[in-house]
Amino acid sequence: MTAARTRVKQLGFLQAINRAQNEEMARDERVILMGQDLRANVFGAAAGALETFGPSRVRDLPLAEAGSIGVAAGAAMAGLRPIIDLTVASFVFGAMDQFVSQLAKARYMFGGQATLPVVVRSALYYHGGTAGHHADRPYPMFMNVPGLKIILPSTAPDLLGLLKSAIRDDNPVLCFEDANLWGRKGRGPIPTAEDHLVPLGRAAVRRPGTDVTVVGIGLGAFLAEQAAEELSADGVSAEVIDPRTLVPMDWPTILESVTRTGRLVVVDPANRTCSAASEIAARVVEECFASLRGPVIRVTTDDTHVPFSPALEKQIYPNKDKVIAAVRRALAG
Amino acid sequence: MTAARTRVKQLGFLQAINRAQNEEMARDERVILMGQDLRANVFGAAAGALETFGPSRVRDLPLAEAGSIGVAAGAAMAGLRPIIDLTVASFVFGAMDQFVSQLAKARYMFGGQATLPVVVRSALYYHGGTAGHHADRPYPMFMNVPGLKIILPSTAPDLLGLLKSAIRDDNPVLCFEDANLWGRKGRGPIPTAEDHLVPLGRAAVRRPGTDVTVVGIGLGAFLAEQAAEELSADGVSAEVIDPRTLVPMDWPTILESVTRTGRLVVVDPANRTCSAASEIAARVVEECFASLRGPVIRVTTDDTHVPFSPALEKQIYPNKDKVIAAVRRALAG
Amino acid sequence: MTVSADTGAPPAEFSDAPGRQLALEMMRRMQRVRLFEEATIALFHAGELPAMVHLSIGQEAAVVGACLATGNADYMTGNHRSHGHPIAKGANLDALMAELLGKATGVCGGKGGSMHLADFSVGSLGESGIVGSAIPVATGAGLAAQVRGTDQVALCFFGDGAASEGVLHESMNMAGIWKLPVIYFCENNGYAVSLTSEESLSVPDVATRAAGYSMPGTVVDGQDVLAVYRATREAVARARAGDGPSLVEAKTYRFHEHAYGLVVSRPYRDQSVVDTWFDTVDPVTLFHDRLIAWGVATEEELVALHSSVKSEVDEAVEFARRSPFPPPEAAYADVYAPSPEETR
Amino acid sequence: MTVSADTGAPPAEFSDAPGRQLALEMMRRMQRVRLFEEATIALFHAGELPAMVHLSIGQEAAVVGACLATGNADYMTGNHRSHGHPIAKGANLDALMAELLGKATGVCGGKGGSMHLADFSVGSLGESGIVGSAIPVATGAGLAAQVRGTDQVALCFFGDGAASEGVLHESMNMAGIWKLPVIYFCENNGYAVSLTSEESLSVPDVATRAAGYSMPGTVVDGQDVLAVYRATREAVARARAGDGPSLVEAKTYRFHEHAYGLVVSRPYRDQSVVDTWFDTVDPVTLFHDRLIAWGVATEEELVALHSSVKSEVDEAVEFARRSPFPPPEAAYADVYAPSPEETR
Ligand SMILES: Cc1ncc(C[n+]2csc(CCOP(=O)(O)OP(=O)(O)O)c2C)c(N)n1
Ligand SMILES: Cc1ncc(C[n+]2csc(CCOP(=O)(O)OP(=O)(O)O)c2C)c(N)n1
Ligand SMILES: [Mg+2]
Ligand SMILES: [Mg+2]
Repeated sequence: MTAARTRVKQLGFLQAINRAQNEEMARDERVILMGQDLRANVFGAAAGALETFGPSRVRDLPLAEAGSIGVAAGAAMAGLRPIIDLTVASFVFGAMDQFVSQLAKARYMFGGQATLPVVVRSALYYHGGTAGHHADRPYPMFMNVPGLKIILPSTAPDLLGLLKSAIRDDNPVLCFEDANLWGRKGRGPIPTAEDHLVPLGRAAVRRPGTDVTVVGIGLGAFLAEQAAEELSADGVSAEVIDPRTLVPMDWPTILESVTRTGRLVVVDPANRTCSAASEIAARVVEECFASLRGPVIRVTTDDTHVPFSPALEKQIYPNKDKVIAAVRRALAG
Repeated sequence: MTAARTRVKQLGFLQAINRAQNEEMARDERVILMGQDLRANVFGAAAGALETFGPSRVRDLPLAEAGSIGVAAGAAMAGLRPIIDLTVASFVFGAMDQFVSQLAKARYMFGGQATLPVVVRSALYYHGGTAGHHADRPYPMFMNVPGLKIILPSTAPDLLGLLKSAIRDDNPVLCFEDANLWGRKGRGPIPTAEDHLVPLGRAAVRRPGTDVTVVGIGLGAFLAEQAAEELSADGVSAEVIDPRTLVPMDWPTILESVTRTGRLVVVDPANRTCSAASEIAARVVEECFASLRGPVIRVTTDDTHVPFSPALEKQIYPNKDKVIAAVRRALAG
Repeated sequence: MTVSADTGAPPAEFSDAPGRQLALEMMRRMQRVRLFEEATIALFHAGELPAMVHLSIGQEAAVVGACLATGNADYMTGNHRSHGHPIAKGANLDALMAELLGKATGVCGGKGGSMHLADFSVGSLGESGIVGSAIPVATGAGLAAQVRGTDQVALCFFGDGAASEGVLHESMNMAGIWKLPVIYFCENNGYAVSLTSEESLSVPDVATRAAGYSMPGTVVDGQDVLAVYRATREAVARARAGDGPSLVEAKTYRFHEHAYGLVVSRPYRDQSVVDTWFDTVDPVTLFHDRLIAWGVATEEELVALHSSVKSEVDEAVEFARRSPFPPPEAAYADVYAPSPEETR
Repeated sequence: MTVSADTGAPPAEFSDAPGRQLALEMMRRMQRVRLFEEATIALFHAGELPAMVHLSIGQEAAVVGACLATGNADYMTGNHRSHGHPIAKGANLDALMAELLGKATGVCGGKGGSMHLADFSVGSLGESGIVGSAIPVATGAGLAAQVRGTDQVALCFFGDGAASEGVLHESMNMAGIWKLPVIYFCENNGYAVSLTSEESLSVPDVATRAAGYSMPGTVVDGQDVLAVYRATREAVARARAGDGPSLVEAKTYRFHEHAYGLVVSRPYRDQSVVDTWFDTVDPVTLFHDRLIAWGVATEEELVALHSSVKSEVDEAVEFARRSPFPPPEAAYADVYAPSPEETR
């Protein structure tokens, strides 16, 4: 892996987004892109969009989160396929009613008349001194809402492929991008396929193993790989699974793995209580109890808000050592 | 129980709310009450408030959920203790940013300078043909947000006592009221104590048992009791626990029980994925694995929206038979 | 606000044959709303309604005047007081009535119910039980029309209570900056449940707020179907011309309780005044009298129209009654649209 | 909008001894904002700032004029561009600077940081990194003053970008119906990051929207501290008299990039014009020149004032630097307030 990195040209996260958006906008004129500061490309993922697709299909949004998501829902119901760039995931809360009452429910409540192909992108912007108002990881809230799909890729090629699939999907899809992967961590070789698609709902087995299953979400997938590497030196064989899509979750892959290994650790950057990790743990104990040979351990962010001070922040998140400790507890239990 | 009901005068749910609010407003002039249609007392829990405490402390809110919660946060930071009656829990979504960014975070982010004694009441209005826009049970979303306390009483005396404690608590407390208990189900003898207080964070063991622990939330607590009654005829001894407070959860009581029984079923009216039931299952398998003798089974509402048709609605919720089936699965596993 | 019946020559709109047709269509749609809702009252008393209904009786001129100023290809969203909107937009009554009874043949397959009607075939993109929540949805439909370059408009119904919701502001601002073809149509019936509009609105007329978004705001007599039609048609013309959104506020009355059958123990409006409304400000009677005074229709024609609508409604009730309930598995359908990337 | 320095007699506000004090206090607070932020720029370049900062440089007259029109007992909330607000409200610089460095002695114990300053001791109830989100909070503080029957007011800072958020509408409506003592103060600096206010606002002046809530709306030259002070004082007087809320819009400039150090590849404003601002519309220089022209202060006095503020800021930087970081367990404190009903 490390050796390969120096040889193969790598895809950046922002490039992945940019390529997915531009390819799909070129492919389907119903796709439009709206977000803050797109024309000035402040976040870096909108390069070329305005020039190529024009001001009707590429719009800068005023600050109005609820209105923006509702407008996307209405535009979708009237035939467009909007991509909304909400920039930071902490800004989703202002739009929650529109997510729940309109985007998620309209199709069902209207008996299938409505189709809502909307993609909403936002970055998980934790770990970087942005403090409590910019560092949320709110995807578990949305997992509690039927009708929404959720992707959370951990590599740039997956982001490219999943985002393209999301834009083609006829359902509302929330795309959460872990900003900690924007740098070196999340890169991978640039897909050569013209149409690099990763289907929604399929996990990736990042590393096969036999002693314990480690499911890692977002940055958690990388921490799981790092931990697995280190554990292998001690003779522990960890299987690392990156779900990539949280709704629909790839239960068959996860359950099959735990049935084999009998042990499970889940690494999830969300707040602990009612996290994605909680759901995975609950489902596994419900369905694989007979195979379980140790406790299911969650490695999550502690249930606190994100403190500003660099002296305080990092400790609250999952890290490699916490994952290793969790694996040892799972093996001991 | 059934016999007692005919003898002892019972407390209604709306009376419990009314009494809690009026007693606490009389006790502390900083307590104010704001909500929709309070003066006309459309929902029935505001009787006498306007007459007793006057229009400055009892206000009808315009339709503005975000503004209402934010106003409550600001009023609290400036010394009042607001109670906000949001009426139906499906209306919380419009205020989500204010719940998360202001109510839940302000104290922490300002280093303890702010105190936010706000109570927000809303009814879980499912099971009654109100369809998708009025039947949400969104408390698991809020469990994912540190800084909020959450109560969900299942009897009228508990509602009285918990709501009074909530009003006296210096933290934001969300009070969810299961509307299915407004009728006969949730009654209990009228507390005679002048100051009937139930502390936050203490579960109630509704029925002791030895074979399986059944944790039931809201209406789920009643279903658990009914199921336990029926199971006892078959010689199954089920311990029924009603957490009453979801944050902070009374983990010691739950974990101690499961350690004894080795089996757990959780009955939760929320949508299944990332439900309170998921959290309880995850925590138990993490901490009591060695004692567990069967799978932890969740009995929740299915992951769908609430359909309007009476032909469709009831099947999606937990019911007594589903609880009994779950207990049998837990015992068999 | 009582309007005395005009006499003499009919207004320009109704003076030729197509105009006469238009006038009769206005009456027909108002009667459809009125009689449909009277039928739901009967169903309520017969214990056949699975849930409460919010009636538009008294507000027919507002909804019909607004909807008839748009075409079938135009979009519309509304709120919990939802029957009038799709009916005025031209929806089939059978499927609406079946929806109210939760039947499989309902316009939403029985899954929406009274507060959440939608009939995409006539541009009705759905009503919202969450007050105010569909306002940006209509705005987005307007955006779609603009991006696709059609001349469609979106009509957005909301109440005086909903006017306090933040999404109205966000939506009107977006429509303003992008000059979207949206008509924000406020049915100001004076109340949000028990709260008077004077108490919930910090300004006498919602229409005043239009100036804050550089759009025209008009107050119109909501009991006068022609006045509403004219004001809305002007807004529609403006929208189709690419000149952007408008706000039309119809001052109207809700003749029944907030939801039919709801009992509010403490009175919040003067019942003796309410009781006069059917005689003084009933939009159906007012229009009936004018049509005759103008010579646009005869009493006989109007009686015939009434009874033809009556049978249509009766048939809708029968259709709804004899329709089957949806099968249990329908509760789990349409949570998601099918897609190539379905999970295994 | 360049304002030439007046000459001749000083304005009434500054003509007596207390007035002179007021004038100097205005200058002192503007300098405190300016020099505090220049210090943060230096810290940024020295790599000592843990995160980006949003500077109020160019907007000092707006924030100081507004804050000085209120008293210490009055409430205030603000936004991400947060340093100027508490400084202008009179907060201690040491604790603010320590907060920016994430130190235990910071005004929020190092847990808020640059975007989330709060100093309850001077009525600063906190800034919000979520744009617009603190607007109802200020409104609620106004409600508390009204319920408690004090004569306090709440000053609510927000930007031209935030003016598109729905909570502004909801808040202004509530303040309007209840006549709350709130001053909605818009710092219109022309941009929300890269979006111009012309593009994000459907109306030229945010102040126009005040009419939609029956409150006065005033546009004021935000580079003129006295003009801002006057407009705000009028709004404050109105609020204290029980006459309700006002909206004051100060047209101002953000001299630096949205966040200091942020690089926006595609230019959205004309840098050659931006470069002239320090010479043409710098509120500190403008006020400096006027004070001298009016004879309210001498050059020497102003130089002395500047250097006294400079040392205060230097000391704040030193204080912040030598302060300890909070202990790790502080990350888990103050999630909840202590209460008798704590869990076991
Ligand atoms: C967000 C939200 N808050 C509260 C309610 C409860 N509610 C239903 S209708 C209504 C009044 C709405 O008033 P208005 O908008 O004037 O419509 P009207 O009922 O008068 O037609 C209220 C408060 C709701 N459905 N949604
Ligand atoms: C709800 C929300 N959306 C988006 C952002 C990102 N953001 C931060 S500041 C800003 C611009 C705000 O503009 P304005 O209100 O005019 O304040 P200014 O920065 O000009 O002082 C944006 C979009 C945010 N912090 N919060
Ligand atoms: Mg109304
Ligand atoms: Mg700005």
